[in-house]
Amino acid sequence: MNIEIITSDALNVMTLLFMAVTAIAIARIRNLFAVVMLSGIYSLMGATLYVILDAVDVAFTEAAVGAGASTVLMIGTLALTSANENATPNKQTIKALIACTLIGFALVYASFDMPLFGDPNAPIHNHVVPRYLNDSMAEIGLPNVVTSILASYRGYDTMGEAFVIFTAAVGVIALIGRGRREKSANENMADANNVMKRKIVLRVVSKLLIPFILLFGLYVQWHGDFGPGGGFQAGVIFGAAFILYGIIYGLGTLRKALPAWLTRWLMALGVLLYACTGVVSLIKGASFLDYNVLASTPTGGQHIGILLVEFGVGMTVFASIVTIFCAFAGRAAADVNKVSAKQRSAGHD
Amino acid sequence: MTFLSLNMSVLAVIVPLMAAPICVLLRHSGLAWAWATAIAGITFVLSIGLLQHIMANGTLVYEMGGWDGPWGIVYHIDEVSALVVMIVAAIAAVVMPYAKLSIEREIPKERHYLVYCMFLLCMAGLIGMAVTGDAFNLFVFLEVSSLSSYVLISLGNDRRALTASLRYLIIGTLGATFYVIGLGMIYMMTGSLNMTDLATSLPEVQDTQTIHVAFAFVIIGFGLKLALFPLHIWLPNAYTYAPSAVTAFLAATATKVAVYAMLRLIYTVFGDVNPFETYGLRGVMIALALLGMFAGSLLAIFQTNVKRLLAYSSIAQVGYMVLGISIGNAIALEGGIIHMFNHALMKGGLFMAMGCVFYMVGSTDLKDMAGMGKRMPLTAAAFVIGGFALVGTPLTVGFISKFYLVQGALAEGWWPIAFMIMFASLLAVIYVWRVVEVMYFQKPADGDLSYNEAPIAMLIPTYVLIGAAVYFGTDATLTSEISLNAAQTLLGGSK
Amino acid sequence: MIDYAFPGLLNYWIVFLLMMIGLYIVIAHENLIKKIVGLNVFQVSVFVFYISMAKIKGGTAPILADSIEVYSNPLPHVLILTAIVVGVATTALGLALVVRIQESYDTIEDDEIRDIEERSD
Amino acid sequence: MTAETLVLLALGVPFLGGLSVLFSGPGSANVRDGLTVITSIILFCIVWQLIQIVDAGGRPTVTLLQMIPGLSLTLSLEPLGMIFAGVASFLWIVTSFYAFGYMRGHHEANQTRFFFCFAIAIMSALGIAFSGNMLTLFVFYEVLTISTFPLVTHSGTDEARRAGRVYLGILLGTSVTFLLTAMIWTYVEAGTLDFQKGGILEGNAPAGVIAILFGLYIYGIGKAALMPFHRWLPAAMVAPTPVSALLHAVAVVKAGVFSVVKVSVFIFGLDTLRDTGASTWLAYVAAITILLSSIIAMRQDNLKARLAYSTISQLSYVVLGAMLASNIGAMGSTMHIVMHAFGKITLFFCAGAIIVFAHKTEISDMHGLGRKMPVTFFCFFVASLSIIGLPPLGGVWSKWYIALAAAETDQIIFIAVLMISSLLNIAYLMPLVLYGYFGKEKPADTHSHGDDHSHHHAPPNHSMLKHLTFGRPGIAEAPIMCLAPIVLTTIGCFALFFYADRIRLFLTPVFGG
Repeated sequence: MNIEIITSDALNVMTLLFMAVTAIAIARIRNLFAVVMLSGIYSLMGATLYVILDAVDVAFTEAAVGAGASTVLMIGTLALTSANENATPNKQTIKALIACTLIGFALVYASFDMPLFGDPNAPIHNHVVPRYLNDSMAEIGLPNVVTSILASYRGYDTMGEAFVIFTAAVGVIALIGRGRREKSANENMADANNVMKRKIVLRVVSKLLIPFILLFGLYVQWHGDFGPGGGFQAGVIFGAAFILYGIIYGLGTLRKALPAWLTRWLMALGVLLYACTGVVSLIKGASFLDYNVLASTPTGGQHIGILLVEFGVGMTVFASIVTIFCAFAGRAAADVNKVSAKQRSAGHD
Repeated sequence: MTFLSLNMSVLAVIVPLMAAPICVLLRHSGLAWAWATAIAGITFVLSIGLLQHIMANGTLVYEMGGWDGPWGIVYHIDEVSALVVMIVAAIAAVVMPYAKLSIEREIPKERHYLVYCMFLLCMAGLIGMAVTGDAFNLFVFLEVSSLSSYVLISLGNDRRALTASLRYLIIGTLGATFYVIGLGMIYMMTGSLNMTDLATSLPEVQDTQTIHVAFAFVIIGFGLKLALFPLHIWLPNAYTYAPSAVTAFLAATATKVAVYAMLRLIYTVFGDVNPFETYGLRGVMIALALLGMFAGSLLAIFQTNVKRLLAYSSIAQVGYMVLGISIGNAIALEGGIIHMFNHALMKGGLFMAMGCVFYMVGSTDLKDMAGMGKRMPLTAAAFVIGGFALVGTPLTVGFISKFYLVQGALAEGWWPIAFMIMFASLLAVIYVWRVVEVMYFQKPADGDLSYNEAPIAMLIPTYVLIGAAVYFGTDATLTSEISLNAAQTLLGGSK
Repeated sequence: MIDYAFPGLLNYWIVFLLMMIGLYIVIAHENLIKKIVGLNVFQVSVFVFYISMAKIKGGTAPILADSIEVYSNPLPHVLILTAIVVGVATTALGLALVVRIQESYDTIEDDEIRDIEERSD
Repeated sequence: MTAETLVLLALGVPFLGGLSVLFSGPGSANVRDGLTVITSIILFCIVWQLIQIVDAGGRPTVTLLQMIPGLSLTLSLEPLGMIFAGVASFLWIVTSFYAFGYMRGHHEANQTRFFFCFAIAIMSALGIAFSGNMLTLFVFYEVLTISTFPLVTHSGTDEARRAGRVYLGILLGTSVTFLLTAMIWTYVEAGTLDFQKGGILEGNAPAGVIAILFGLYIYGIGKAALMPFHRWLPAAMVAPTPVSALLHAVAVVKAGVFSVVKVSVFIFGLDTLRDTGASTWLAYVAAITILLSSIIAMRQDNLKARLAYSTISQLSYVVLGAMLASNIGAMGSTMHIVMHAFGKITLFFCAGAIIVFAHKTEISDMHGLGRKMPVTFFCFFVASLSIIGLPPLGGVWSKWYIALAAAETDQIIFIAVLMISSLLNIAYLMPLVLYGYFGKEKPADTHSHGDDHSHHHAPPNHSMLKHLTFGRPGIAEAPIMCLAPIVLTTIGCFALFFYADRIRLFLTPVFGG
């Protein structure tokens, strides 16, 4: 028995229990701000758990997305809606409880034939995967197996994923972006600016921080082949830097640095870059996304291919995150404007 | 030429997929439309080529990135996949020309390019689902198509489109997550995600509790997606309040692809397990299918909005498809598969006819249909023909489907089921007739019977589908050959 | 030899509990934001399920190095990376819809919305 | 011109005629009516040619389209179908003339739609007559149902719409649930749907399945109006009288019973039916229908309703003949299709003339009317005799053959049914004639439905529509356009008495000597 293993197992179960407590709290609390924060914490605990379970890349992503981006979006939504939830009728609660209990029991029933946790003899460790672990160094030439699988063995899935986030961004534009383009949005952001202007510390610290965040993003982007990280995480981090900028200096300022047309182009070009890499393989007579033909040696080709597609993912994710944020923020600005206009007119009366 | 024939399968997915971001860059409404239409046309041609290729050469395996399965992602395309790809591409190619006017009327101009982008993504997602041979990749493309269809539905100009879309989003995501849970368990027990690989390794573990539950999760997941009764609650509102062109496209394709996915899971992934016998699935599925057929038709009878009426009818028609899948012999399966194609034609045509009405009248309420026989004779005639097809009148595609389904049921000696199929189509007579009666034998409230037909640019696509619904009903040699081949492939080459 | 009896199946059971809490929030609560949060909880739990099965006792993160012999399974990690992105995409879209619903109905409680819709029929 | 071309023409002519009526425009009533008459005459000439060909032993076959291998729309001529086709196409000419007089006299709206649907209905009747397999029969059967729906609901009133729903509900309902199932089932068992002499099911299906299938077929053919699916026929009487006359006394109902005979003979084969006994219980159902509907007919005061129930009863004669599962019985059935057609169309023509030109629909109002409309009432009398089955009128032969078949198959009870039914026929048909000639006019009715009133309705400058008075006071006979067809069909009833044997010879290839 290895003491490290025991600690990690104990930690693992503890974290899961904490998550359970958090989840119950989410279910019970009716203040939506608290719920959203708890949901962020829930994600963050998930990320911790992933680290314990050796999934560093996933942990990275979950932290950036679940705890970061999702929470920001939810708070943005709360700002536009209401902060409290109505009580739920009892009848429905009972029905839901019964349904969930039944499904839960089905799952527990299913678990009795599952391989035990951590068992190296489980089928998933012995079929398919050994090749990745044993041959990916020779076939792809990267130490991070997750990146190898993500970008090459299952690169097609990742392309699909990039298109999913692209779809979401375009969808958000269609739903709440420039629905009503008011010039006053900028002017209103200036109002928000004023609020923030007073918080000098925030402004200074963020100005100092943002370059480092960007740098870190770049590092994650280019280092993803060797350590944890890659296009997706880099995109989110890069996006986070700009979102921070936007929060503190106002949407207008952010849009000056990153105009809407630019994010739109980046978003589209990112996925196109990904797909075009595949098309180049096609033209060179290989299968779609077969990077071997991109350079004189297969591993060289893989390297170029992975760099290109990771860059494409990064671009799309970054631009999509910023686009989505701006859509929500723009809506909020318009909303605040409407309310203040109402108040103004009420005051005049 | 070899380039094309080698890569037709992947091109059918990435052409519309790559066209979508370009569509966003175009921004101009007319340009985006022209672009999307051209792409839909190209994809349609590709899909025809693909279908011919598969019919001539049998199942096609395409290795993504040059990695062979089960390590990489592969396409696994047999006759059913190729047929479904063709359905999606064909419907898209017909709906696109139609969409221009319809969308101009229903959606603000600055959003048009986004709509076409979403159309392309949805189409690519659906085709991607149909060609893939990887169970997880299926989920990814399912999400591409789902997310884009949520957006498309939400763009309807009634505010209820928003709630319909959100409810669909929640249920759709639950369905997809159920699928992922089930797939996780399957993966856990076999270590593979490749469908053909799973087919060989699943029989070893078929009797474990894990696989039992996994199978249930997977089926429920897609049951939600294909609106299998009683998991259909999202569908009526989504179809009713979505923009007309969107409804026509989704009603004709989305549920079909979900049915296809279920078919693939049951017959390919679990093919050697034979879940119908092993898990006693047949009884459950047949019961649900019949319930869906009757409940859908009965509910359709009481609707006052024709789009919603057609939506409920879709639930019933999905019941027919599921019935064909679950009876389990080659003829019934052939009936189920051919009905996927046939129903796409007729439901697409019917919803397009309703789109024409909406374009001219601004409503699809039954009461606003009065006098349509005189005011919009061509549109009304299209609806009548489509309605006949829905009922299953001979010389329309509906008859061919029912012919095979009933034959399949009788071949098993299940004549009560054969009767129920007929009774259900009798219910279809009632709900179709309600509309026909109002259109032809009722005078509108304002008494206005002046000729006020929809624009020709919308009528032609409508009639292309309606015409196809008649053509393939009078000469079903081709479609029945394809679906018979498909059924035999799915059943493992034997009858 | 390493002992697999702990956590054994316990890990999965807690994960299932998490899933069901998420599902419960989605079904039982009328508030649309709460529903989306529930969806998130549900999905994150599923992610944990996948990552749990990838773990090998005594293994390390699947970044190849000479000194290490046992790696945890990288494939579920890849799948979940994709799933996380899908999750956030769905969340973003759902929230955008919630914003629009608030604007058109002036509420985000599903039961109230249903009432409004029934009244307008 | 080859026989195959003629077959196609026989379907094409009414279709094109219908289309030309549709596009001739609403303004030119004379052109429209002219087109209808010309179409009907051309059609009859074609059918007559085809009858000659078939009589000479020709069996022209045309495949219209092939849906899937083994499933096609095929026309294939044989004597049984030609009898039906001949009757339908001949009576169409007569009815066309009658319809002008009636429709104009009645100021009906939407006459263009009326004549178009009429033409399509005739086309589908011919399609049924010519059908070479069950699918073709089914298709034309449904077209007939749907094309007659606008005729039934012609007046557009709520009553008409309700009747239309009953009509469509029963006819479509039975055909979709029973007939279609039976058809597909047959396909599963026999692997084909082609009509063949001696049937296609023999040896292909167990006796139990044959019995169920046969029941499905007979009840699936709702147009045969076998109880309890007979209600559509009285409901359809809201239609204008020419529709009732041609369609609901001839084309539609005869299509039904013709299909029954055709299915019995060519799908099952009379021998198979006899051996399995699948048809016996249906013979009893037919017998009950004969008696019950006759009794109901006696209780109807509305003339058209009474005739409708009479039709139901007479249709069951045809069904009964087929259910006896002998060649003579089936021969009698086929002959009854002809005999009843001439008799009943005459009765309906008379009823229409009374409705339009004397404004009377209830029998109790018709006292003394025979003195005013002597020709009409005389024709009514003769046609009634034919229906009752008295010599020297055609109706006697068919009943004779059916009775013979009952005797041959040792089912004497059906002879009794036939005799009782003849008595009932007398009881419900003769009173009208008696009241008409000998009854006293009710004064109140004369006042409200007097001559002035009807003159007021008749367009003054249509000499065709003027009452015929024969130069004698007190007579206000229907105009020549209506009266001529009535007289013609009455003569037909006579003539058929003498030509029955010719029909028997014509049918010999199907039923043997």
